[in-house]
Amino acid sequence: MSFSRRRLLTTTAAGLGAASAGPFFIRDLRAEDFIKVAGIHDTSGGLDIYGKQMVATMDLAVNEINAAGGLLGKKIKLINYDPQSNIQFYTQYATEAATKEKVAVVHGGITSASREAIRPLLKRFNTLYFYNTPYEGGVCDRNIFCTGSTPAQTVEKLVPYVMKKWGKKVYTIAADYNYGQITAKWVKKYTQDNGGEVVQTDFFPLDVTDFGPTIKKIQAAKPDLVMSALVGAAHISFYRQWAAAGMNKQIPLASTTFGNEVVITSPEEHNGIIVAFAYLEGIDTPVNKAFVETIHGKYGIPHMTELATMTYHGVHLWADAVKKANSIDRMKVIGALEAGASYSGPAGKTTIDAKTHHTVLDVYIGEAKDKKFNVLESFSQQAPADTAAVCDLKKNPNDNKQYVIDVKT
Amino acid sequence: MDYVIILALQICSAVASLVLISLGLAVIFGMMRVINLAHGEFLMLGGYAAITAFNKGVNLWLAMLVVAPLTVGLFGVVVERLVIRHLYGRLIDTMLATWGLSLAMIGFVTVVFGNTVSGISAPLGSLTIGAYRTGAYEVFLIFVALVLLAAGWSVLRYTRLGLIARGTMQNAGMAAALGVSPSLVYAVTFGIGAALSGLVGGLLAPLSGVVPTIGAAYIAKAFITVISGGAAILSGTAIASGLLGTINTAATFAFTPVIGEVALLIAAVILLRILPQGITGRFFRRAL
Amino acid sequence: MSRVLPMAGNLAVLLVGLGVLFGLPAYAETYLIINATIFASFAILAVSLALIWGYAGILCFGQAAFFGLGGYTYAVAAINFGDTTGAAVLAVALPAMFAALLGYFMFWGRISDVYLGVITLTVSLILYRFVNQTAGEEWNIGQAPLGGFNGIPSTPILNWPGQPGEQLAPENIFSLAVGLLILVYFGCKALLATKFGRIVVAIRENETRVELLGYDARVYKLTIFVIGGALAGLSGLMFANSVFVSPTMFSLPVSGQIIIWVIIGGLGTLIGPVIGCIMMQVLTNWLGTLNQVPGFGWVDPNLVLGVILVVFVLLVPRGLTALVSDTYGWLAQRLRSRPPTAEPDAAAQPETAP
Amino acid sequence: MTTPILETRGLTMRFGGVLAVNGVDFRLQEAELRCLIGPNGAGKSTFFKCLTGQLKPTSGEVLFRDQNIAGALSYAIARHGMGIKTQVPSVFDGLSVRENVWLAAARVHPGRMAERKAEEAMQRVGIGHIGHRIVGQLAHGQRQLVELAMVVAPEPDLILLDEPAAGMTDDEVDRLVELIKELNKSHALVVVEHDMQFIRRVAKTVTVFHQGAILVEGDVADILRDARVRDVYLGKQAA
Repeated sequence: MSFSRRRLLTTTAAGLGAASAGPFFIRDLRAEDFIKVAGIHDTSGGLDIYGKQMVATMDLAVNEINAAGGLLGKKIKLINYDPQSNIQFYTQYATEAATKEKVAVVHGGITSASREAIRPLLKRFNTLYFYNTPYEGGVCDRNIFCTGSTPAQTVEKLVPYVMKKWGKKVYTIAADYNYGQITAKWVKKYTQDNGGEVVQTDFFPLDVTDFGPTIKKIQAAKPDLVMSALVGAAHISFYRQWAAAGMNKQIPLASTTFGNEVVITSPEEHNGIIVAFAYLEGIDTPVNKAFVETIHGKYGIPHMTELATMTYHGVHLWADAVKKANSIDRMKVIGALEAGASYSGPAGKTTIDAKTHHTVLDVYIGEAKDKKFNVLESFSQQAPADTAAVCDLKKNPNDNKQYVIDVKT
Repeated sequence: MDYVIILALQICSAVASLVLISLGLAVIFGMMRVINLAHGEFLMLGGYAAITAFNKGVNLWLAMLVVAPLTVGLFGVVVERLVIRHLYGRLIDTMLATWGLSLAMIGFVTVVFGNTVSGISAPLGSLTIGAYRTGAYEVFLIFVALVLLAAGWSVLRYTRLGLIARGTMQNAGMAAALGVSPSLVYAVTFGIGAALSGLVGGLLAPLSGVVPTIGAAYIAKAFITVISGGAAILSGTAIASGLLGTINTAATFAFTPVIGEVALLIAAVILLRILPQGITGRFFRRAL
Repeated sequence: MSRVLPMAGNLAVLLVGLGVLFGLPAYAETYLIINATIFASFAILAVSLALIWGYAGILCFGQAAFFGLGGYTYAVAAINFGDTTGAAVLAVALPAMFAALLGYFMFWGRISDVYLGVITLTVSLILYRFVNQTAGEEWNIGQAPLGGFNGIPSTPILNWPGQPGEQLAPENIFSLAVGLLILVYFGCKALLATKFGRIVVAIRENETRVELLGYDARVYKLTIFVIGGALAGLSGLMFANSVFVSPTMFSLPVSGQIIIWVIIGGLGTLIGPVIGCIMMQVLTNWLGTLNQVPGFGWVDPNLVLGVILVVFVLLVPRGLTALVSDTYGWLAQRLRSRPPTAEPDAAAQPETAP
Repeated sequence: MTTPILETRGLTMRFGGVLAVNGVDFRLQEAELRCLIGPNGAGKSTFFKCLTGQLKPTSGEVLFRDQNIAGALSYAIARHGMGIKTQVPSVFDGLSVRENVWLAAARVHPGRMAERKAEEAMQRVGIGHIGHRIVGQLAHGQRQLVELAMVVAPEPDLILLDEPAAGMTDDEVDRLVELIKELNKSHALVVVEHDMQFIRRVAKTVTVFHQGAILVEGDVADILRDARVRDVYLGKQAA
C-alpha cells in the first residue's frame, strides 16, 4: 500500500479535507517552522475528568520546553484532539495526526481500549506513541512507551503495608474490566504471599451505582480490610454508601484506584483510605509543590493524579530524548529513550526500561486526609516486573501485542 | 435472623429506589402520554440544585426537600412551554425532543459546573441490626417512597386537582369539560412531574453523588419500570417496582450485580410480552 | 411530482456514490479514507433503521444490538476460523437470525409503538451488560477472548476470500464499505418498489387495513425487521474492520445516534439518513478538534448535538430532505406564479374543506 | 333449505362487565342482502369486528362457509373471502388512491392482472378520475368510496359495509345504491346503516340490533312499522 503517490494531488485533497477538519489546513502553510506533537485525550464524555487534566499538564510541559528555547531550534506545536470518550474517534484522530499533521509523537489514550485502538495504527504509520496512564500491563511493542504504573508495581507495596496494619483477611471489590480483573489477581497473589487470604472478590460493571447488597455481603464476610479497585464516576457511590452505613468506622479500605475521588467525596467519607500510586499530590518536594501550584492556579484543575503527572513526565522524557538524538526521527528517538532515558520531576524519578518500554518509577503509599493524600511511605525505582515477565523487546524487537499476564498465585 | 432482616430491608430499599426514580416519569407518562427521556437529567439537575444550595450555606434538608424540587419544577414548566407543548400527541417526537434536551443538559451542566463537584455526605448516621449496619438514610428513603405514594394517592383521590387529573388520564377532553384549560393541566402536570424528579434527584445526591452523566444510570430503569407498570401512575409504578426490584436484589444477592441487572431486564421483557400494555393495562385497570 | 425527478435523483446518487468510490482513493489523504470508511459503515447502519423505521414504521430503539452482534460475530469467528470470509457471512447471518427470533417474539405478541421501543432498548441493554462483563478468562469463545469493557482490539482485518493472511489494505476496505453502501442503498430502493415493499409501507400507514385485505402483517414486519437486522450486522462487520469491536457498539448512545441521523436526514427517505449520518459524523469529528486551549473555550459536543436534535424535532420534523424539497418546491412555485398573482396559499385552500 | 354462507351461534362479546354482543344467532344465505339497523351502541360494529377477527369473541361460533372462524385472525378470515368497509374509513392515508386499490387487488391477482382489477374496481365505484390523488387529502365521502373500491377489488364472497353512505353527497349515494344492487347479484352483503331512506332503497330483509342482541328480524316494510323498533329508536331520542 503506498500512500505517497497521493501527495502529488494534495491541493485537491485539502479541499476535501476542509469539509471534515476545516480549521487545520490553513496552518499547514507554515508547518515546517514547528515540531508538531499531538495529544488525544477525552475532554468530554465520561472520561473528561482525567482528560482535562492530562491536556493541562501536556500544555504546561510544551510551554516549558518552548520557553526554554524549544527543540532543535524549533517551537513545539501542540495539537489537541477530543475523542469525546468514543473509541471510534481515537481511530480517526490518530490517523489524522499521523498522516495529515505528521506529528513527531502522539501522547494519549486513557482506557486500554483506546490505547489498543490507536497503537496498531501509529505503528503502521511509523509515529511514536506515549501512553501515560496506569493500566493492567503486558503491552509489548517497540513503538510505544507506557509511562504509567502497572498493578505489580503498586499492589506489591500496598498489600503488605495494609495487611501489617489491619489484618490478613481481605475482601476485594473491583471494576469489571481487564484492569480490575488483573489487579484483583495481583491482590490475591500478594495477599497469599504475605500469609493472608482473600475471602471474596466481587466485580462491578463500570456503571453500577447501587452498592447496597454488596455492602451487606461484605459485612457478612467480616474481612479485616477491603481492597478496592473500583473505577470511574459511578463507582464513587460505593464510598458514599459505605460511609453512610457507618462501615468506614468498622472496616478499613485500601485502593490502587482511589485518586481523583478524593475531590468529589467528603472528608468523612474518605479519611483513612490508604492508596498506592506512582504520584500523589502530597509529595513533599519543591518541584512538586511548584508543579501543583501552577496546575491548581493557572489551569484551575483541583487535584492532580498519576495520569496527568505521568503525561507531564512523558512529554519531558520525549523532549529530552529528541535533544539527545538531535533529531525527531522516530528510530533515533526510540534509541535515545532505550539508552536509559530518565526524567526527574514532580513524581520523582522516572526511568525508561529498555526491555519493556515501561518505566521504572517511584511508588508512594498515601492516606486520604481532608481532600488530600499524605504520603506515608515511598519506594524508589520500582521495576515493571509484571510486563517484564512476558515482554523482552531487546530479544524480540518485532513483538507487537498486549500479553495477558498470567498471575501465579 | 439478622441476615434475613437485612435482606428484607435491602429488597425494600431496592423497590423504594425504583419507585423514587420512576415516579416523576410515571406522572408525566400517565397523565400526558409523554415519555420524558430527559428524566435522568431532571434527577441530575435536582442533585446539582441541592448540592449547590447546600454549598452556598442552605440547610441540607431545605436544599434537598425544597430547593431541588422547586428549581427542577420551574425548569420543567419552562421546558413544557418551550418544547413539549408543540409536540402533544406525537409520542415519538416528544421522546426525541426530550432526548435532545437530555444531551443538551449534560453538556450545559458540564460546561457550567465542570465534573468535579464535591458531593454531600448522607445525613442521619447508621443503624445497627444485630451484627449488621446499614445507612439510616437508606431507611429514610424507603419511608419517603411510601409517603410520596400515599400523598399521590390522596391527592388523586380526594382533591379537585386529583379529579381533574383522573379525568385527563381517562380522556384528554375531560379537563375542558370541567372548565379547566387542558394546556394549563399539562403545564402543571409536567411541572409536578419535574418537581418530583428534582426532589428525588436531591434526595439521592448524598448516596450517588453528582456528575453530569449520572442520568444515564437512571433513565433506562425508570423507563422500563414505568412502561412495565402501565397507565396507572401510582399502582403501576409501585407494582412494577416491587416486582423488578425484588428480582434484581434477589439475583444480586444470589449471584452478582450483573446477573441482578440482567434478571431485571429479562423480567421486564417477558412481562411486556405477556402484558403488552403493562401490568395495569391488563389488571387493576381502574386503579390510580 | 413526475417520474422524471426520482429517476434523476437516483442517477445523481449513483454518480456521487461512484465518484466517491473511485475518486476518493485516488486523491484523498489516508485519514480521509479512514474517516470515509467509518462514515460509510455507519451509513449502512443509517439505511437499516431508515428501512424499518421510515418505511415499515417499526421504531427500533435497539438497532445497536444487531450492529454490535455483527461486529462481535465477525471478530470471534475470524479469530477462530483464520479465514475471514466465513466470518463475514456469519456476521450478517447471526444478527439476522437474532432479529428473526426477537421479531417473532414481538410481532406475534402484537407488541408495537413505545412497547416495542422498550423491548428493543432492553434487549440491547442486556447484550451491552453481558458483553461488558466478559473481561474474565471464562468468557473465551474458542481462541477469542470477548475482552469485556475493552473489547477485542485484535479484531482481524478481512482477507481476500480463500487466501488467509492476504489482508485487505485500508483502501480496499474503503472501497468495500462504499461499494456495499451503494449496493445496499439501491437494493433497498428496489425492494421497496416490489409488491413486498409496497405492502410494508401500507402496514406503516394502516396495519389493520392490511390485515383486513388478507395480508399477514406479522410476516411482512418480521421479514423487513430481519433485513434491517442483517444490514445492521453488515454495518457492524465493516465497523469492526475500520475500528474494532467493543461493548460500546451495543450501547444506548449508538442506538440513539442512529435515530438522530434518521430524524435529521428525513424519516421515510433512504438518502436523508445517509446524509444525516455523514453530516453528524463530520460535525462531531470537527467538534473534537476545537478544544485547542486548555482551561477555557470548551465546546461541549453533547450540548451542540442536543440543541440540534431539539431544533430539528421542533422546526424541521420531516428532516433535511423534506426541507430541501419543500424549499425547492416553494421557490419553483414563486418563480412560476410571479406574473399574474402571487398568492400561493389561496390556491391550496379549497381542497381541505371539511 | 340452502346452507347459509354465514351463521353465528350464540356469539357473545364481553368487555369487562358490559355485554356488547349478547348471544347473537344470525344467518345469511348465499347472495342475500341484509341490512342491520339499531341505535348507536346496539353492538352492530362490535358484531362486525367479531366476524372479521378484529375482536376475539368471548364465546359462540361464527360459521363462514361451514367453517368455524371465531377467534381466527383477520388476515385469515379475509383470505377466506370476507371483505369489510369499516365505520371510520380505514385506508392508507399516505398513499395514492390507485396504490390503495392496487394493494387490495394484488393479494388475489398477480402482476398486470392486479393493476387491471384495481382499475376496474375504481371505475366501478366511480373514482377512476382521482387515481393519482393522495387519499389523506380527500373528502370523507371520497375516502369512503376508496375503501369501497378496496373491498370490491379482490371480489370477496361476503361483503360487510359499516355505514357506507355516511358523508356522501346525493350523487355518491345514488351510485352507492346502484353498486350495492349490482354487487348483490353475485355476492352476499351485510349493510349497517342509519339512514332509513337508504335502507328502503336497498334492503329486502332487515335485522334490528338492540343492546347487543337481535330484537327483531324481517321484511323491511314490516320492520319499519314495528312498534318495538320505533320504541327503541324513539326511546333513544327521548333520552
